[in-house]
Amino acid sequence: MSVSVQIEDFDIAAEIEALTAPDQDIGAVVTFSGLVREMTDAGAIQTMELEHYPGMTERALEEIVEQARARWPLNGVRVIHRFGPLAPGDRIVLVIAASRHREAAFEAAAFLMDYLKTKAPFWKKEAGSHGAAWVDAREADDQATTRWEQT
Amino acid sequence: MSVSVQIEDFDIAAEIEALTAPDQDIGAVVTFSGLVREMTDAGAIQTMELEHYPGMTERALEEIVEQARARWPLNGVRVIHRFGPLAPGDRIVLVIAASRHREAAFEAAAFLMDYLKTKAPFWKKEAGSHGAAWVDAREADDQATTRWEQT
Amino acid sequence: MQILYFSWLRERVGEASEEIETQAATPADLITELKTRGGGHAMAFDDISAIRVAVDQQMVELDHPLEGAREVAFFPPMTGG
Amino acid sequence: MQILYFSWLRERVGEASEEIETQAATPADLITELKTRGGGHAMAFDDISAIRVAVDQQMVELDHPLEGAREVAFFPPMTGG
Repeated sequence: MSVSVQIEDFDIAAEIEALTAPDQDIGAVVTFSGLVREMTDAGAIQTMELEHYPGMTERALEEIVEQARARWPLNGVRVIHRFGPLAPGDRIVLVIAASRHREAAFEAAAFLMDYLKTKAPFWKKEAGSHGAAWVDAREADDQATTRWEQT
Repeated sequence: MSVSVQIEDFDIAAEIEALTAPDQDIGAVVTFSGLVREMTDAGAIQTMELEHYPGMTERALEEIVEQARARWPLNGVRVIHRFGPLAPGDRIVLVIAASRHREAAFEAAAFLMDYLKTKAPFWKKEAGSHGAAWVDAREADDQATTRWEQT
Repeated sequence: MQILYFSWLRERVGEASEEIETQAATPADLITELKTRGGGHAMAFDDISAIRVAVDQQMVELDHPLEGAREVAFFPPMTGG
Repeated sequence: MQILYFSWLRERVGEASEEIETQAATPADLITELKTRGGGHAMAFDDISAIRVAVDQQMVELDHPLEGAREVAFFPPMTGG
């Protein structure tokens, strides 16, 4: 149950607690949460619609988690990604990496986010007074993924 | 109020909420929480006592936060460090970095932890059935601090 | 073969999925075939460099063999996270 | 001048702080002077490489001038976080 794809919001504190409570050997917990930003290059948005590819999404996320587990000594990993309609300030994604020491937890969390950005089948459509448009993929995200392939 | 040094536990979700609620321009929130590990090189511990240098601690943490703010475009930063008696599983430290994009949030949070480890006047004493001993500083922590001085 | 479309490909094609009979050997061949169909297919597949493809829910290149494939999905680069 | 001790330096010296009159020019000089005092001072300052010093709550080197200093703290390398 390390991966969830859901419409509902999530509770960061409860997720950390569930991951860390059973294991007294965890010394470091890193979380990343992604939020919907109000201002985009095109202007202020009112809503964001997150589309995904049911089935492949879960599979892709589980694969990314397996890769992180193979690279770092992790005591726990959790990935939650929402889909459906969202508004500015809403939580989109949560990644948690728990390890004995902070280096592994930080690196694994950053890796999970970089891979998730370019390998998990989600697409964002933003809508505001200026109209609605699909979000373009960021060049920076491709580069962020590539750096893990070189090291 | 970005730095607190306290005996009391903290509520990660409430801290994230307080930092992010007023600002719709935050897209990325990275948290680090440090926990007391039960198993150490010397054996299982029952308690950890965290001593600090009142006055200098707050000043050192505020200086570290200022350095992070100067290096990355941060919408919010929060550092909480506990002192006093702790037990395995207890939270020790919380660092939160919030920014528009994830790169700045991840790097700032890692920087804050690296600097805090070697520049904030805290000392840990662990006690278990094998006796009590002050924790030795890790060589790896010095190296982790140094890497930020080279870049 | 089940064909799926996501994001603006779905909007341009005008449907989220369609069931087709095809002998296409690769996704590239399949695209050539799909472009001859009516609706928004031609417009959807206009810029091939903007299109990613998954065969049976695994990302592949456009020249990947389609033999035995049951589900082929077309979509733009992902923007999750 | 207020002298503070933390961690095992505090335990070895046997007290957390002491008020002293001194003409020491640097923390290194001050250590030499403190080692001549009774109690655990000599043992506390035995290995100088393990000792860090802060003057008026700022980390400094052992040869930093003490002129005008009101508070000098001695402690081992920090282990917080």
